[in-house]
Amino acid sequence: MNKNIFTSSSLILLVFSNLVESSAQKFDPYQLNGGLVAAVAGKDYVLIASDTRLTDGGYGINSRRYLSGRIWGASSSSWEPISTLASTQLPQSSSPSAASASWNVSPAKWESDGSLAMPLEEENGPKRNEHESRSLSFPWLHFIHPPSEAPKNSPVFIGSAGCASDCESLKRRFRLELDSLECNFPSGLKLGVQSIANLLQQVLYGRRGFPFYSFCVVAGMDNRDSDGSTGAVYVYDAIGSFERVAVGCSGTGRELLQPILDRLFSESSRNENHNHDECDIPVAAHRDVMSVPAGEQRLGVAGSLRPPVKSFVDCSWEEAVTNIARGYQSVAEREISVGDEIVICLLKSESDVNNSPTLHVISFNLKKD
Amino acid sequence: MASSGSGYDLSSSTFSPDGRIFQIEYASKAVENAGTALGLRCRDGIVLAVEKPLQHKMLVSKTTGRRIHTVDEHAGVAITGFVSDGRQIVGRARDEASNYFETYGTKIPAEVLANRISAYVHYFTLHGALRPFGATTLVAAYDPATKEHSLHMVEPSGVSYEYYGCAAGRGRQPARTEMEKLSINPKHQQGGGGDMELIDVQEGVKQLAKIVYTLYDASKDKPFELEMSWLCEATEWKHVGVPREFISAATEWAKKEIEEAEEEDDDDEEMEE
Amino acid sequence: MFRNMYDTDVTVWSPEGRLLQVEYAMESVKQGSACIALRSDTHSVIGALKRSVSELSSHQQKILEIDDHLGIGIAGLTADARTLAKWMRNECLNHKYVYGTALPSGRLVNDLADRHQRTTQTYVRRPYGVGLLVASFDKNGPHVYQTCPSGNVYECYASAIGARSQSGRTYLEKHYESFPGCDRDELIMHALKALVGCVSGDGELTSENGSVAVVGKNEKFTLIEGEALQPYLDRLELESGNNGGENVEEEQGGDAMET
Amino acid sequence: MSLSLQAGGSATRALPSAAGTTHTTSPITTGTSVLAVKYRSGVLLAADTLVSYGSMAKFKNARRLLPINSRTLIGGSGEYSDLQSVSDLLKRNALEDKCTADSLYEEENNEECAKEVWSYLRAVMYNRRSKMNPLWNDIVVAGFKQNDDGTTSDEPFLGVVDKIGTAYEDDVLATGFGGYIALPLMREKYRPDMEEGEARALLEDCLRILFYRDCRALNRVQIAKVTREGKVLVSEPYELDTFWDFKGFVDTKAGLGTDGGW
Amino acid sequence: MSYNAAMIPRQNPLDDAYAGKSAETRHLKPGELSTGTTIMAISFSSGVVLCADSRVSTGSYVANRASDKISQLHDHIWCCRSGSAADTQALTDYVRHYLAQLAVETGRPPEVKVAAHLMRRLCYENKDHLMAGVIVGGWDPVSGGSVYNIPLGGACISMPFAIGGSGSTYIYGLVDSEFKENMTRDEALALCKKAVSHAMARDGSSGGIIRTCVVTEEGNVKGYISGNTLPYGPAGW
Repeated sequence: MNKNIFTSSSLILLVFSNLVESSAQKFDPYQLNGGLVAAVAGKDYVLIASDTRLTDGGYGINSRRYLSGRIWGASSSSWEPISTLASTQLPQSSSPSAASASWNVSPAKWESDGSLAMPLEEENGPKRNEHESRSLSFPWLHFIHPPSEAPKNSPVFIGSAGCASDCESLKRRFRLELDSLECNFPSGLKLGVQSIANLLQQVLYGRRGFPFYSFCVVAGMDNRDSDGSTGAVYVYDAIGSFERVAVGCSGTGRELLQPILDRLFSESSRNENHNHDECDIPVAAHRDVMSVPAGEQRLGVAGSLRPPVKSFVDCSWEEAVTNIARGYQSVAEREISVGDEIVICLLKSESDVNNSPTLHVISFNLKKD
Repeated sequence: MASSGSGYDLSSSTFSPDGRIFQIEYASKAVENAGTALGLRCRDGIVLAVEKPLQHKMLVSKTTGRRIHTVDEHAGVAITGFVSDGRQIVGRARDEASNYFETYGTKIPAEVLANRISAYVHYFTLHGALRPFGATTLVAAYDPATKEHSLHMVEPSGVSYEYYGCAAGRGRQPARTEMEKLSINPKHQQGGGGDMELIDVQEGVKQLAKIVYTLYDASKDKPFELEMSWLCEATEWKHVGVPREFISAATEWAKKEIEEAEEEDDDDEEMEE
Repeated sequence: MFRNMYDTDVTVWSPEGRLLQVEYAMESVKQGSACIALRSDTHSVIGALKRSVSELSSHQQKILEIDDHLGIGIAGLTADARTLAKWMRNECLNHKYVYGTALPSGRLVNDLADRHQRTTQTYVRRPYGVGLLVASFDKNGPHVYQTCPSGNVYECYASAIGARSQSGRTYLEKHYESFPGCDRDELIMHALKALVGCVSGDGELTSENGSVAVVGKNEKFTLIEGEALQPYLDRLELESGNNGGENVEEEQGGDAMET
Repeated sequence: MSLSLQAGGSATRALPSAAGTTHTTSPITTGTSVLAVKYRSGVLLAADTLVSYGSMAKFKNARRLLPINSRTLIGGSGEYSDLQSVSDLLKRNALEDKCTADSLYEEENNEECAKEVWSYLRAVMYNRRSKMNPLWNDIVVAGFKQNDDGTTSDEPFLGVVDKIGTAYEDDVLATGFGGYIALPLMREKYRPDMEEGEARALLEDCLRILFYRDCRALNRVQIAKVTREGKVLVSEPYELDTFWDFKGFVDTKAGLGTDGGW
Repeated sequence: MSYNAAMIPRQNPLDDAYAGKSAETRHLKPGELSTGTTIMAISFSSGVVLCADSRVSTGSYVANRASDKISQLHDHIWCCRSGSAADTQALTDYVRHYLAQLAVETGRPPEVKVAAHLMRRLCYENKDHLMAGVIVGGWDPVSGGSVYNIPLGGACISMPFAIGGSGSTYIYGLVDSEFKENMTRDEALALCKKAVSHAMARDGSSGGIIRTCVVTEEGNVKGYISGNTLPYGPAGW
């Protein structure tokens, strides 16, 4: 099969082989197709988000519902829910799945002053008109059954943005590596999130000379601690340098999104534990017990890697989702290559269901212009 | 096996004192023990038929041990002998066909295909480190350029001839004598054969079915499946399997014919053995 | 075992037009412990008997997963099987890498067979000494294939290979018409019943030495061993209780298979 | 797409410049937009039949919509020689599949579905791109998806691959200049349940506008469709009628006594 | 016009004006021979007419004023060459070789299609190194007379008529208006001569004499019109 990938040029090429010289000076193999991915690690959940706009590197919009290269399950077995989601159009708020959605937090509402109100009381807010581009349309919740693997193997998601063709290739390359690792083990070995984070580094750095132009985040449940599992999020640069964080994002407009999220989540955590005295110190500046000196992080061993900030946020997943939505909305206002729709994959470890996590996929409308 | 032994027959790179290469003859033996394969060149196309013995009843006969393969849109081959050997030949035939098309932009002519296959097969008769193929190949092909169809047979030794009708495998001898009775040779028609015109593929299918069942002896031989393909005007000169209902119809007809023949004068088939 | 002067080399034909080296290689399949496979219209199942060389050793592995949609049961030289398994896995992964879909098992199995054949025609390599039962579910439905060192491959409704597989085969031949309608569990029960017949005289089928794998319509290839297998064995107890057990006939493994 | 605009032929890039660039990195014989849209019972493709040579309209009867197996259709813009070799490659693979299939009877085999072809093509294009020797095309792949049991599913497939291997699916697609001029129109008009007639009218309108506004476009066009029954049909080239008789066009603007303009 | 730069045509500012021309004369290394060229072929019911001018230039210097740009590939298959003289000669040699080989293997005359395909493959697979625009034309028993155009970069398109070379840009209009479907042998021949002579009159890199070749089943008839008896000569306006 593989040999076919290289368009064979048979004997005919040989006749001129004396003239071999490098082709192409001007051709640019890269193209920045936009895309902004973000992830949040919570105490008992982790979520990963991306917008669905695919640009042509300029002002053109290639597709408004591109996802297959943006958010993907690390191993091809946990592939299906996401890829199917990408190929079928994302259900609009009007779609039946939205009607039947069980969203147990009141929807974010726009106040008269244009600020987004935090959800307060349990109730289902009015359905919003989606054509009103700045409004946050009614969030629908689309439930997919927990993946059928063993509980210990909760799916790990990778978000990648940048050069779409590189992202897609990275996805396939990575799955090739991961699957051939896993399937050649006698009794179904499954890598945990931190091992996957390391493997991703290997794959990215493997192309140090001719980098994958894809900027990644990894999100999964970290099962190492005996007391249940916590969310784990890692952010990368294009050639494999990475660190573990509580809230991370990468892709076009990350420099807009990151500070917004830092702020939003530090607020949330204040609301959480307002009785503490260090409450109004932003989380971003706050070291926790598990932290290690920055120097040691350079070892890059995900296993022992603890960020100087908390490795997860305190707020509830409902809050986290809303914060992400707010963040993306703000970025969409300023960054042309971010827009159309956000898709959020939420992984919750349900303590009752022998801690096999459940996967929810949530989508909001963004600016279409 | 009077000629065997004497140490000159252990390698295809060894001649015997009387100038024979026994390994090739032994390889041909492998073909002679295998199910019969038949090829018939009719007025409007070519029919290939193979008697495919069924190892045991739990086999999925549709896909298992296929002996007729498509090599190119306009070319098909039937193999008999060691099927696993045959598949190698088929694979090579495909490469030849597709390389030819890639290089010249036209479909490979029948005789070129046959020649290239026989060159390949022949190569395996030259080296001590290799062994001759234990398979014979029937090549049916249509040439869009000349609008002609032709039938070739390549043997384990690497020799290949063009035929109006050919047979390989267990029942080849009687099969040939049977085919000689059919009107398939144009020269014959002008000559003694009289004015009866060449048979068409429909008739060809029936006749081949008849031959196969004439040779088949339910008491000694394994149960088998009749695998048939054709390449004719009706199929736009594409090589495809003969529709199953067609085969079964032909089979019915053949069996009836045979019974009638036996009523008249019983067992003249055995005479030829 | 010596038969004549033509049996020492794969590249030598015997005067009768046989390849004795290849036939000997096929003998090695019968040395391996039994392995059976069968399919319905929706599922394919492999069953195998795992040997352990001593009380202290673990049981060998008889069933290998190749991909989500395909796995193999082996009889013969396990090491040979492993090299083949590794190759098959790579084929599947590469196909997924390029096409994003599962490799059609028919193509894989034919390539595998050709791989076998090449070893039977050159001086440099010995034939593989292992037979495989491939169970898969792909876009043409469920499949069971049987490969053989000669480079032949058979698609079957059911089949059994390895030592004492004859009685298993007899069981399958007796019941295979009924398989198409079976659901997943019934099929697994049939596998176990066939397997029981293959256990050597004194021994019996336990959750240690038994091993079953199933793949089918919206079910990935899954191995059923140990405790997971126990419920099925218990059910087997009950059923064999009322119909006097299939494992009466005990023939030594004259496995009917030819080139 | 911005690059394929040049593939559509702005003269400076389309011609080999003095600095010794190689032909593969700047196309010479180029075709412009391909348009595609899903409709009720399948996918519809459209393209004109012009292949330009720099700014010269050299070949006016070149076909850029090509069936590559009984259920899959591709349409290509960009370097025409590359398009020819791509379709050769895909057809060769299709033939190989046909030959190596399980059964002698075509109806019992299922060929690669459009999605597989698309995915494969992506690998090819990305590979060439990584060798810095790209196939200078945007190629649209149309057909139907496949169910696990091999039967053709009811879901039409429409995907595109560009010269660096960027691959995505959508309900409406346009390559080359069409990405800028036709795509917004198509997005506005598109409905999943469009009848064939509507879809065809939409595509022809877009082609007409492209003919008005794209220097490398022609009003001699082909349309092609893949239908749920798994039929692939490509029309013969035909000519679109165009309209020039707006009043403002007819009376001269540049005469004496007019209020300027030309 | 810089006359001193004897060898670098691309310095001529006018080059950029004509896609065809600049595409084919750029890239030439100093001193490299270029068949500046007007070439043409028309297929008629029972064969083809091929036609070419005879000027070979290095920059502004005429290296050969009576060259033959119509080369034989096989008994009934010919081609017209434009671009780098060296490249096109090498190409025709290879194609000639392959065709001879094929003719022996198949024992029948090769089709024009095959010749065109070979030429295309060679031009395409080696496009980075070549500077060649070729028109392949000829007669074969399968499809009669046929013409294929293989421009720079190795596309291959079959057409009723084809024109190429830097001179062709000057006569597209003429040929478009004069050409009609299924012409007779003589009409085709006449049109070729007329068109090429017009190109030679306007294209500095085309000139000299007109060579023609009429290919039919019966055989190949080579024709020749000397530079002073052209259908269209230099006019005073």
